[in-house]
Amino acid sequence: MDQFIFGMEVVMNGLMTGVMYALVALGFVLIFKASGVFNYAQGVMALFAALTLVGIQNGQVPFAHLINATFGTSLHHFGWTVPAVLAVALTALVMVLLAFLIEKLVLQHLVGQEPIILFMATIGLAYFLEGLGDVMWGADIKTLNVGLPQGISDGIEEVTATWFGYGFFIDRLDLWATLIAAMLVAALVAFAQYTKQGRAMRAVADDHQAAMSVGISLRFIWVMVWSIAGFVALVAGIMWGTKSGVQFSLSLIALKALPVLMLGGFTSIPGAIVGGLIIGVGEKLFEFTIGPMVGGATENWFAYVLALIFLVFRPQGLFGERIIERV
Amino acid sequence: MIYREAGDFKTSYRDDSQTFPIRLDRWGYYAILAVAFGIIPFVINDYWANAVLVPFLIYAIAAMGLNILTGYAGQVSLGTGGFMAVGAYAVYKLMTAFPDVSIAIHVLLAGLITAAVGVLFGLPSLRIKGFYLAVATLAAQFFLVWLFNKVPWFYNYSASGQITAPTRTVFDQAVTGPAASAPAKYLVCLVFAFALAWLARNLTRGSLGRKWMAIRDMDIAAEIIGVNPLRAKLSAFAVSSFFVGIAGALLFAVYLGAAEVGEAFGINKSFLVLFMIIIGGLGSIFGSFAGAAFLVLLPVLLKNTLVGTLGWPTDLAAHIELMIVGALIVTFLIVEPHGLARLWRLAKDKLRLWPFPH
Amino acid sequence: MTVHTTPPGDLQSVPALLARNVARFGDRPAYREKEYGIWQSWTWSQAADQIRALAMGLMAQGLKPGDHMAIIGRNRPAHYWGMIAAQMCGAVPVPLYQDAVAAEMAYVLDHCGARFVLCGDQEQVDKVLEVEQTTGASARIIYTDARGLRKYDHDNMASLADVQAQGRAGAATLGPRLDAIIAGLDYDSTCVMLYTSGTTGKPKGVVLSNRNIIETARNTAEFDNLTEIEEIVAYLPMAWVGDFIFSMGQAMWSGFTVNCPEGAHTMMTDMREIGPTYFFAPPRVFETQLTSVMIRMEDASRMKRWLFKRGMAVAHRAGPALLDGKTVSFGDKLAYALGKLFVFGPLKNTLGLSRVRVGYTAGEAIGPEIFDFYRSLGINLKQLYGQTEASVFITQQPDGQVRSDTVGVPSPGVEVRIGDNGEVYYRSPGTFVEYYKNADSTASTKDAEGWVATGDAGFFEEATGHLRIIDRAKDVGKMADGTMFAPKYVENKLKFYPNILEAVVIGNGREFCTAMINIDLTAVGNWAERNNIAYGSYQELAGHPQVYAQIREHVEAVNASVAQDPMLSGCQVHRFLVLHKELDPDDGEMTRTRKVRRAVITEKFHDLVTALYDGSTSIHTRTEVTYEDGRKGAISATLRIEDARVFGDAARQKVAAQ
Amino acid sequence: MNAMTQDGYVTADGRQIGPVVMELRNITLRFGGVVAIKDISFDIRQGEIRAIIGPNGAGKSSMLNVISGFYHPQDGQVIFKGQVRPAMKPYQVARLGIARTFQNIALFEGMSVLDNIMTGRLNKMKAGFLSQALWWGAAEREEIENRAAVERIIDFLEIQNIRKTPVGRLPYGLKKRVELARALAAEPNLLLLDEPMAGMNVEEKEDMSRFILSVNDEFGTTICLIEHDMGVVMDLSDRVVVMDYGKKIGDGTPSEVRSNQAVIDAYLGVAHD
Repeated sequence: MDQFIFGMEVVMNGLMTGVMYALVALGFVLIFKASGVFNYAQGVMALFAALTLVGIQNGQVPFAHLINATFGTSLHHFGWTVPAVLAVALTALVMVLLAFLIEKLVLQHLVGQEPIILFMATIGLAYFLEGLGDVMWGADIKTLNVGLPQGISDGIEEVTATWFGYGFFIDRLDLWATLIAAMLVAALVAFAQYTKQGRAMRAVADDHQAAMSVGISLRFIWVMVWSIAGFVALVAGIMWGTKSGVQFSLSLIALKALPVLMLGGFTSIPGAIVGGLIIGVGEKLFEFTIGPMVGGATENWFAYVLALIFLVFRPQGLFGERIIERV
Repeated sequence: MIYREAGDFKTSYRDDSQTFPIRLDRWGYYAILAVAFGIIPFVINDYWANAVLVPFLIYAIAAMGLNILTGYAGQVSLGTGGFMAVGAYAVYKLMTAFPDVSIAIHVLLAGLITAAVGVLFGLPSLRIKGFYLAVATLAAQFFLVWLFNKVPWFYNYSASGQITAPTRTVFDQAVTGPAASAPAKYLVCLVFAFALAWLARNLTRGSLGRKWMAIRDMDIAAEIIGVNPLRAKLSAFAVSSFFVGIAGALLFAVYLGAAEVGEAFGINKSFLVLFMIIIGGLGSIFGSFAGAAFLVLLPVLLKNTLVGTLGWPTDLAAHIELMIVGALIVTFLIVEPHGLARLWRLAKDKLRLWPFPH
Repeated sequence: MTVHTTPPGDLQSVPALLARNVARFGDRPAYREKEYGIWQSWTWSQAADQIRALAMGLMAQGLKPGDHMAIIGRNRPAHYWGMIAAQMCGAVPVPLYQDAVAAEMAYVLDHCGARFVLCGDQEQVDKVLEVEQTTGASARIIYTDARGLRKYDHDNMASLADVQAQGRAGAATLGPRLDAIIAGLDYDSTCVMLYTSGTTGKPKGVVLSNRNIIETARNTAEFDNLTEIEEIVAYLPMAWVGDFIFSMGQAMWSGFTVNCPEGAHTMMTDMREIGPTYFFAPPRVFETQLTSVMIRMEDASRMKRWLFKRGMAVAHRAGPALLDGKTVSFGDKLAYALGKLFVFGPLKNTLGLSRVRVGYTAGEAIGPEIFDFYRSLGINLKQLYGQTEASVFITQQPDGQVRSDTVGVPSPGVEVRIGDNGEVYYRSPGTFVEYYKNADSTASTKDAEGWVATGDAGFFEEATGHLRIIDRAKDVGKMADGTMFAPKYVENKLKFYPNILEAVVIGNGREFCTAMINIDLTAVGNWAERNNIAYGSYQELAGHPQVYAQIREHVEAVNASVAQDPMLSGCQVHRFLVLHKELDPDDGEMTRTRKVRRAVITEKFHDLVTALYDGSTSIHTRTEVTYEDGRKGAISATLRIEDARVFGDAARQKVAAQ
Repeated sequence: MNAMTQDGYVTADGRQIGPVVMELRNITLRFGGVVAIKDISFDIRQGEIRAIIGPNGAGKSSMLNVISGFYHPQDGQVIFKGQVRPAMKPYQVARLGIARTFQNIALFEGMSVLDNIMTGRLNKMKAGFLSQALWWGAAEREEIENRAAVERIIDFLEIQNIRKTPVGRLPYGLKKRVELARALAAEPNLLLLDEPMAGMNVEEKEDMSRFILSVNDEFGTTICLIEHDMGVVMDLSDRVVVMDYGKKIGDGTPSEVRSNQAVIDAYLGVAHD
């Protein structure tokens, strides 16, 4: 019985992590659909967003390190702090600007290259952003707090306690994160389905040439998509940042999104969501059940191996169409 | 401009299909070998060995390995780091288990063991193609790293969880462990690099190489003209992993001396080697060396300028370095996606036609 | 009577020389051929073996002493072997022009009564069969390339390989017979029979004895001290005496290597690969090559073009002098060395000329700047003067005495004298035996003392003792006012311009000279491209006003230079037109060696000629043309006729005339 | 056509055609619900040029893919050299000596012309791994032998001057020729040509026809080609199968087929596509 209850708890936690995965994965899917780019930098973008947010909030001087090193000054803070909402807004702006620059400086020049080349480019981009974030705001681990509620949710504990005779320990933050993520996901889907830009985006995804021929500006779409991805990254950054501090490991959640994508298929939005949940729950359960026997930390690889095994039997992923080979 | 090809003609297919058909190239090649084997060992010091030459040779081997898999057989892999780890831990176990057997043999065996592991993780490539496969190879990366981390047997239950290379000798010269001298380390790596490059050239010029390239360029057509995709792909994985395994073994035993799997063979290793072959040039042995040289030298140069010349704090320098490397890679992909090898070939064609433009 | 030198030892026949070479250079390469992507090679011993097998085979096939065997095909070792094999059988090899159309071939095959024909490929076989249907003759056909011939009726046909096999099989009996015949060959037995393309009338079969060939080969080989290490590229028509002397005579005498290109389209690359040390080419080849060099350099980067200009400037200044061993300032030496490193060293190399030790050009006058261009690159390019009847060599330029306007001093063993009419006569060991079945023309060409009229007008320079050729003797005529008319002289000057491919100057017995001009499609076409001048056809381009303007400039420049020479100043071109079609051997307007057939042209284009003289400014004409496949067609066009400025007293006369 | 007997017949131009090499018996091929080929039977004889023609979408390509073993029919048998050929992998079929070209060229763009053609002989190269790795003995020997063989084909198809050019740089017409060369290099018993003339100009078509004929003539190769350009096919082939909507509507010599009413109807209106 207890095992089962624990299991339940694990599953719920898994589900919540899953939503987060789905959120990051969505960033990938959007970009991949619209520009055929597999954006490895997605995770670093999250880190960068989080760093910027903290930096702005605490009124840090950007590039203080560099400036001090070159001019022998000793700048650190402007001495003011920025309210969370404003800071978030500013950061969002920065991410849009970033998206614009990426399109202008990188993507534009790589049109028509093989996917692997584009992929490599985004890895290069990831290196660059990681370096940039550190140079701008310093590499020390920072705590992020935008006023999201934290700590164990007493409400749930009581309720579950009365129901099951056992109180679930669930972090408020996770709840909020799940909520926000879920909302964001919903919003994105809605955006893609019902807005003009959304339709344009899907059109581009289906066929660049055709899209352009009906007067859709590829460049605009790309900037837009990357901005959205940037925004998603920001949200993800806030969640994970608040949860476990803003540090390099944050950029690794991107890697977690990869198996999610393999499960769901690189081009399917629902796939990303379902995939995210499966992985989230799967790895938590595995760690909970098998983990102890093999020394734990199985989250590191479980997702991949799962995806790998899954793919061997269904190469096109959960939602991809069947591949018919012709000559 | 420098080429003088008149009178340099071929009277047999053997001459025509030799590695350096043009006389001048042949001489250049011999010259380089002469310097590498005849001069450098006598002038090399620890700084040059540890900072530049040894890592260059080792990464060149790894790059050749990945190039065989990705550049020649068209199977993208992000698991290089993991496979290097296999090589490293294999050689460690062998060194400690059979101290009397020559280290050279151990390194080769490590390569073979890695090859076997490589084949295992290569199996999915029959069903999974292109991008999906690339991501799937991450499974190998993470699983292997985790494995060597969690199973104490691999690091002989050492408290630190690290593996440390004991001193081993070749011809009574210490090549591993603290006692190893710069020339010894260099020569060992050089010999392996040279032999493996020769091996790679042979494998890629013959029928096996053509099978790989056929699979790479158009797998369906390849199968219809009689290439068995299973054997072609797995052989590519095997050979590639063999190279990578040896590189890993040397990296640990000769270069690092001590390693912790997470940081020495993490995902970044995989990317580093991948960068090398992209920048160097896919499907080119020369490219593997060029790419390795580029990415080994770049940080050294940057460090020397930023910290040495500008006197910046090292952590800041490290971050700037990240930025520059990233930017460089992007620029490179934009300017010449086919890598240094292509640049080299273009330059060469120009020189051969000189003074004519075409 | 001809000078009889004593034969060197027993080397009195080509087969004898072959045996000598096997003994002396057995393992050195004798023949190479670019085939199947590499240079297939045969050492002298291997070649000898092949040849012997072939000879025995031919014998088995019924080739008898005195027979004629025609050889039709591109330059291939097998074909040279065929010729030697024929000699071994006591037969006479008769190489023919492979691009001759059936009609032309018919005459020759019939005239020499060839009992055997060695054909290169299906195309040649078809031609021969076609001929035989008309003539009713039936020669035995041996073919080298079996492609497409398997289905043919083989009663009277065999592949070279099979013939050789047959020969090897029957070696026991055939061998001795063969050796007997070979032993019987001497200096006076016929070595080869070559048909002169003949600028007029039917081709004549020039019979050349072993003496002619071997003596000439020996003398000239010594003249340029050719040895077994030379490499030559055999690419000129096998039917042309030059190729026979270089690739057979001298090759056999000196024992050097004959390299056969894969085909016409790969000539340049093959040439580059081999890098010959001894090279012959008619001016036309050097011309086209220079043109293509210039064109290719046009597209080069500014830096390269600058480098090229500077380099060539230095080369022009110092090159020839260095070549002739004259003293050169240290500065120039240095500059030349640099230029050689960066510009003409590589250039020469890409052209495949960097190893050339001795190079010859002949056949017609070569443009001074073309000549100088190659000389200044450091290529020892020289001129020689000769003809089939002389086994080529009459005069040639010794190293260090090379100029573009002379043809050098008499070759060793050759006597030369100038007739009172200015015609050049010679007498030499190379002097041909006779015209086959044509006693009259033999008599009319070669007198009792063995002096042969070249048919060219020329004179010796007192200072240097070098011979200068003005023109064909019979073409040298008189203008109405009695001044000298030497069309070729003017035409050559015109043709030295890359834009002008051919020119025909008319004016014999006329008041003034006029010219019909052929533009060079490559040069002019490329120029048009660079100035984005659109043109639909050769005709349209030829008629383009800007092209006309250019041509007029050239004509006037030539007039100016002709005016310098009082003897010839009457030959200035007053009016000219640009022809609407290229002069073409298939239309009989040129010989196969691409010499213009003056008579034919003036007759064929008589309407244009009249127009040139009746003062009209344009003329509509219709011309018959023959396509490659032999079909006939016609093209019609309206040509403009333009006046050109003339200089000196010619100008005064013109003014007076109006 | 002269009397067709068990072991062959003589063509109009007097070529002796041998016994049946491949027989297709009641072939039916479906993709899901769609029927691509419906109960088709015909045979291909030793040394003949056999054509399958039909309007676009008649199922020609599917038929060729069945013959080449790339598709496996739901019903019917493929009988090759007297034995029923079981469903096998494409590369196994290749080893039976069946080579093919593709409608939209399937060359290996990253390799030179020479290497592309060499791949055609992969099945003839048996050198072991070690021999290849050390480039010693068998590996080098067979490399040279096969190069020689390939050079004959290069010469035969007159592509000497592009020998070392990367295939990617070639114009369409030449690519088609190189592909033919690759197929020939395998010295196949049965050569399948998938629309060899597709997208060619008149000149190229003439060249290609010339080569197809001389291949059959020189090497006596049995050729089966599909083409929807009737004109070309009629001059080329000895016997023609006509397909329409997955059914066989005619089979015989060009002249017979030409006078076949069903064929005429099928081609009405589509004659010019």
